[in-house]
Amino acid sequence: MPTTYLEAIREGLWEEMERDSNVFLIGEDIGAYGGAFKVTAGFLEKFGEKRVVDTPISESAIVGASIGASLMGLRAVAEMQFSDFITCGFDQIVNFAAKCRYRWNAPVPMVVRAPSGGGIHGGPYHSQNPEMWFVRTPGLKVVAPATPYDAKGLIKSAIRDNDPVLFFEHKGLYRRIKEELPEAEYTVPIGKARIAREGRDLSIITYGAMVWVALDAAEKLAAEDIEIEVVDLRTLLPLDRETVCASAKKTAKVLLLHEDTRTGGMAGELAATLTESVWEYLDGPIVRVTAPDTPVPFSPPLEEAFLPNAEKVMDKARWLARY
Amino acid sequence: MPTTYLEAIREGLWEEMERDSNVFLIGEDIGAYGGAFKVTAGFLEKFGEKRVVDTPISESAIVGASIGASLMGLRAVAEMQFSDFITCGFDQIVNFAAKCRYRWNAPVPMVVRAPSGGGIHGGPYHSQNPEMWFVRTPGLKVVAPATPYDAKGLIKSAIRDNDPVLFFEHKGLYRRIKEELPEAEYTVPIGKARIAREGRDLSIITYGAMVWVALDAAEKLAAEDIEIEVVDLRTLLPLDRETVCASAKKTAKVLLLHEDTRTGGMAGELAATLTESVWEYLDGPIVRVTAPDTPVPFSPPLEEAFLPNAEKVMDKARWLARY
Amino acid sequence: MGAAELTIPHTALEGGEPAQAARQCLYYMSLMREVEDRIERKLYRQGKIVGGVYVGRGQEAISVGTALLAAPGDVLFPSHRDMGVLLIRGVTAGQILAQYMGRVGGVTRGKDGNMHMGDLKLNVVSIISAMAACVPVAAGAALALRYQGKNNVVLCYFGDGATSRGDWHEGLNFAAVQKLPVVFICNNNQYAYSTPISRQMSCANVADRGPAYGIPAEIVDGNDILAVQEAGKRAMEHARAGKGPYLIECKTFRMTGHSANDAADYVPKNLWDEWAKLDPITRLEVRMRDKGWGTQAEFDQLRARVKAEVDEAVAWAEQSPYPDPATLLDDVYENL
Amino acid sequence: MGAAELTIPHTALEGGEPAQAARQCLYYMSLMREVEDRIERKLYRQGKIVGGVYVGRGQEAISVGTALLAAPGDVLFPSHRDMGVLLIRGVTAGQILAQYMGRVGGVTRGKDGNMHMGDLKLNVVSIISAMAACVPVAAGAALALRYQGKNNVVLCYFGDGATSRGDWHEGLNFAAVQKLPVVFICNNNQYAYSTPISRQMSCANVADRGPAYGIPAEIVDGNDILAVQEAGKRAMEHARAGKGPYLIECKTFRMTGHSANDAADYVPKNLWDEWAKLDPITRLEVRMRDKGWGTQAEFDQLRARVKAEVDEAVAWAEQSPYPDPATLLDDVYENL
Ligand SMILES: Cc1ncc(C[n+]2csc(CCOP(=O)(O)OP(=O)(O)O)c2C)c(N)n1
Ligand SMILES: Cc1ncc(C[n+]2csc(CCOP(=O)(O)OP(=O)(O)O)c2C)c(N)n1
Ligand SMILES: [Mg+2]
Ligand SMILES: [Mg+2]
Repeated sequence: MPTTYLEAIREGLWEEMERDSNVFLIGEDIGAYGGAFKVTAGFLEKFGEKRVVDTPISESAIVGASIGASLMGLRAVAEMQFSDFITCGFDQIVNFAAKCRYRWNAPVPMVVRAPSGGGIHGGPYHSQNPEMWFVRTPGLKVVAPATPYDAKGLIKSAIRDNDPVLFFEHKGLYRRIKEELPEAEYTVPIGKARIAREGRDLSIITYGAMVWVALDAAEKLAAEDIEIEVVDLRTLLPLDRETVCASAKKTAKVLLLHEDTRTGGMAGELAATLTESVWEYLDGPIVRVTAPDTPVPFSPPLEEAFLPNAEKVMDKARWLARY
Repeated sequence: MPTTYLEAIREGLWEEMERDSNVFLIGEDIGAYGGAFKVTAGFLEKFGEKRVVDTPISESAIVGASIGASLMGLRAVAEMQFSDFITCGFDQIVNFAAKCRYRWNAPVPMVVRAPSGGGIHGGPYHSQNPEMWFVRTPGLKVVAPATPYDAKGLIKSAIRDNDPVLFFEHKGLYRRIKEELPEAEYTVPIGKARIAREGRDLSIITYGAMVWVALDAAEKLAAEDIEIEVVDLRTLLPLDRETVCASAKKTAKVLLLHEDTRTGGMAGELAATLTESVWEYLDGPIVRVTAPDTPVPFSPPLEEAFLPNAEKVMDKARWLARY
Repeated sequence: MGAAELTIPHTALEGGEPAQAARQCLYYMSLMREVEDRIERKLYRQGKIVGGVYVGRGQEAISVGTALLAAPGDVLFPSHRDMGVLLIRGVTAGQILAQYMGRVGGVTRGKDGNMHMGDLKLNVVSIISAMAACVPVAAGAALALRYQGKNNVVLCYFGDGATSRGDWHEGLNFAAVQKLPVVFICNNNQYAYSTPISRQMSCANVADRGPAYGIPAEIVDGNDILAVQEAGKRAMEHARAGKGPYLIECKTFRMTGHSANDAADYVPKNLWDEWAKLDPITRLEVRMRDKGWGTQAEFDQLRARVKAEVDEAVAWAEQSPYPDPATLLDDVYENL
Repeated sequence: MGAAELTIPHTALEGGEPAQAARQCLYYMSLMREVEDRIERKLYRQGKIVGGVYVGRGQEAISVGTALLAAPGDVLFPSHRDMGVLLIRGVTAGQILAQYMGRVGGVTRGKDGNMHMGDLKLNVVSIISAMAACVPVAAGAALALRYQGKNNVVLCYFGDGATSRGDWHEGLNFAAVQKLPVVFICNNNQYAYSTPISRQMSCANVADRGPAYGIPAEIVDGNDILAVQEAGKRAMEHARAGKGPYLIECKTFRMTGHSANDAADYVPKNLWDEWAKLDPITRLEVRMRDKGWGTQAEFDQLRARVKAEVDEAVAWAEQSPYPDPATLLDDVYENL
């Protein structure tokens, strides 16, 4: 039976909880209620209150307590109810967790799970893509899976990682994307991108929900004889510059795509990486398709205009392919 | 008599307080003590407790109260004692202040002053450059002056601006940089970069304290017949893409320089802007000189190795000029 | 008839006859109930509502009772179960419904999430989702009122769960140190989402936190609108007199799931029945009958009138267009 | 003699003779005083210290009195005026001085700011600069101790000013709800930087905030180390018994500016004199003399010994090299 993206995360969490008694969950309404999105439904019954810690509405305490417990040898997996509230625990993440190892050699093996992304008419506070607040913070790892396979494999790796990992799960994918997962246990390494589709004419480099938009656009453009390669970053920090550059070298044209807003987005880091590393191989400008620089609007026609989609990608891709 | 960078900010604040009775200051130890860096020394005596509000250690309340007061028609100028603590008021800035106008047409004309930057052996928590947490947040303006002239002119513009402005003042420049300022009143517009030095061979695009590093490197390279143009961004958001692109078109080679760490830094946004806008005019890869991806270390030899300097810039600039 | 005419203009309670005041309370509580019922039980199920739905069923006495006491220059910070505040300040039912349907006729022109509504002209500030973020902002608004020499106060609303947040602490502390004119109004409905109060705090009452800020705090029956108003008057007098902030804890119960798609199985069954008996609207009607301030026939009439108003408001909202996608980029900044 | 031998190994107070315990208190308070004096008044002025200098002069009884009560498995979170904690846990004066000089022999190999020191092997967690950020982290450490079935407690230190921060509130609340074994130890030295307590909070005591979390809170004379220890024992017993957190407010005074370059003109002159009379070291000596636990000659001898130890520690620190710039990129991640 195919497994949803949400179910995949759930399975990954479950397996790691079974495997390692130091792993515990902490967050708001994650126990009896099973979490706002029901990712942890059934965990309290199985693992008990000791390992499934319901908290008051206190994102800073959730992250802070995760740090403290992880310093002492546990592995905390904290849930932000929506990634939009991660800003309430921001100092703990970027100043405490991110810097402990560098400052005094103290590992903080914790994970912050944060349901993010738009397309669900959540408005400005239930739709954000906060990854860039963290990609610019050395000491953190940032993961953003696009598929159930990766979601499961990466949450498992994140839990086993000895550094703090931010795990952005896209709400829009939770129940929309399904696939058959291997029976046998597996993990997906943090820091390795994946070629989601091979192509020769142009590379789209993207991550998260936009991988599906890219694949959709690629499919449609194949009919126009434009063969697009889609690189799914999977991990944003540390960035797999090798795979990104290899794809750019191969196709010589790059379109950067993200759901996050434009200025200061991931596309910038990718553009800088490409121009400093594979400049000589490029046959056209690096272009971006992103959300515009606004908060995420609420009303469906506005949000639709806000989000990148296959049409917007195809327009830019056609232009670039012809360049 | 030449005016220091710090004194210039002070003068700007003072003039705006005199000009507009809606302007008030709020922050920790800014009253009787005059602020950790003495920027507001004498303000309490002149303007009284009503307009110089000392607070408890509560960055979130400082920003939040500034928002509330500014919604009601005042113009709050909040001081973070060190920009490193801005993370404690993060949600208020990026979610409340930044989005009010877009969401419900409510202007938040406030300024957050934040002494930032390294080179003073402050260690990981008194040396950070937090600008990129904000440059990626639509609705905010981000200013980072390099000279006393700009510091004064921009703080005045920031106070008059009807949107929330983050004003990053570089601690390392406070008492190090002096210049004669005009007698007459002036402002410097937000959103306009400045050519700090004209050149034909290569553009260095930078801001803040690194402007001085760039100028130093340019001076030295002039002796080697490499004529460098230095663009001082002054405002990071909204970015003056026009001036940046014009300089790149003119010199055809670009070196991006910032004191902030590399990944996810301002150089990324600039690289993306340049490749998508002036690709056809570039005669070489866009290169970056930045701090490496670590927290800011404390001990002098480590911090020295961490910070960009003229030598590092000259190495890269020579290479690029010859490319 | 346009939506703007659908609601009674705001009249200060002070000075009015008690009967008249009670009728006003009943009207606004009934209107809030009817609008929210329509949203949660009809329009949401019909797929006409955009986004999640959070209502204040059973808690109407709190926002209605206190907001009716406010002067036009007082500044109100409603939270997500305080629709009464909006109605009383003059936001129409039609505008609210349009907001919930993502239409341009909504208070925020389709930009902001459905229960996020504010209008500076009405002195109502829109919340952000982060619980308690409005608390320091409310303190700042109060600072401005005093700065401007106005004799006005701020009413800041939040739930029990919000009191766990750092912003709540920083905001109350700052307001207390500065002796700002803010009345903090907590609806303690015993739950934050699925989390019962015992897992949110280990003091018995939110009011027990008042002494931590050296401010007066009182507990009131949040389902008794007249009691809420008595407390509200004391609090607002205190604040208006320059004596600093005041905390009112209104004990109540959320007669619904956290949101429209929460069955709230975690709530012990008996609580629903117990609290149903304490419904603030029914209780006010009983009281009014007892005091001779109204008859059942009048109440029925009011209900019918409210229903008709909301019917019209729904129709108005439904004819309001969706926002033009061309407005997507507007209003990020003043001039850009 | 290596720096590691410079300090007495930690002996639990419990079970020791009171005289012996008092001598231990005196030793560590004197050592802390001497190291900090040397830093602030000599090395800083000689330009040998890197960064700003914040000392705990006059407050030594708090960190020393409580840390001496801790078992090796207890986890300590010192703040920026709690050097006694580090010394007692076995960080040497030499390491501390090397840290302040930015040398590789410092606890953090030159990476972290001078008073930021932690060592997981010693169960001491390094603070970050943001006041009170350690409070929820301490709660998390206590959660882990209970999770692991250890009968240990956490001691979490902070100043009066830190209690204004949101993190303080969230951390105490979470610890209280979870009934975690944390002892919260506040040094109320009446000032946060230049800000007097009256501008930080409008309750009279930090301890008045205990009831907001339903936890016991007591006020103690923070300049009387024996009183601090009595309170500390009560608190740690409470926490160790699984009864949840406990808050101790130690009233004291910062006998120095906020930092070495703060003349502290904002402090009323009379306070210096008043509090000088309450110096915790002198008071302990008087008490010891009264009880026959020590003589002036012994105290003089101790002082000389401490001075010699610190002389040696300074020498050790000064010969420690600066870190190799090649280590700049190390330890951002485990394997990168
Ligand atoms: C900072 C933050 N964290 C999490 C949430 C998600 N959330 C929305 S409402 C809610 C419960 C609020 O409880 P309470 O304050 O008691 O208000 P009530 O809904 O009971 O009126 C939660 C957890 C949020 N809005 N803000
Ligand atoms: C969040 C935050 N804001 C500001 C500062 C700057 N700062 C350093 S120490 C201090 C005063 C601390 O006062 P208190 O907690 O009473 O400790 P004390 O120094 O008196 O021991 C301030 C404001 C900080 N470290 N952290
Ligand atoms: Mg509640
Ligand atoms: Mg203090």
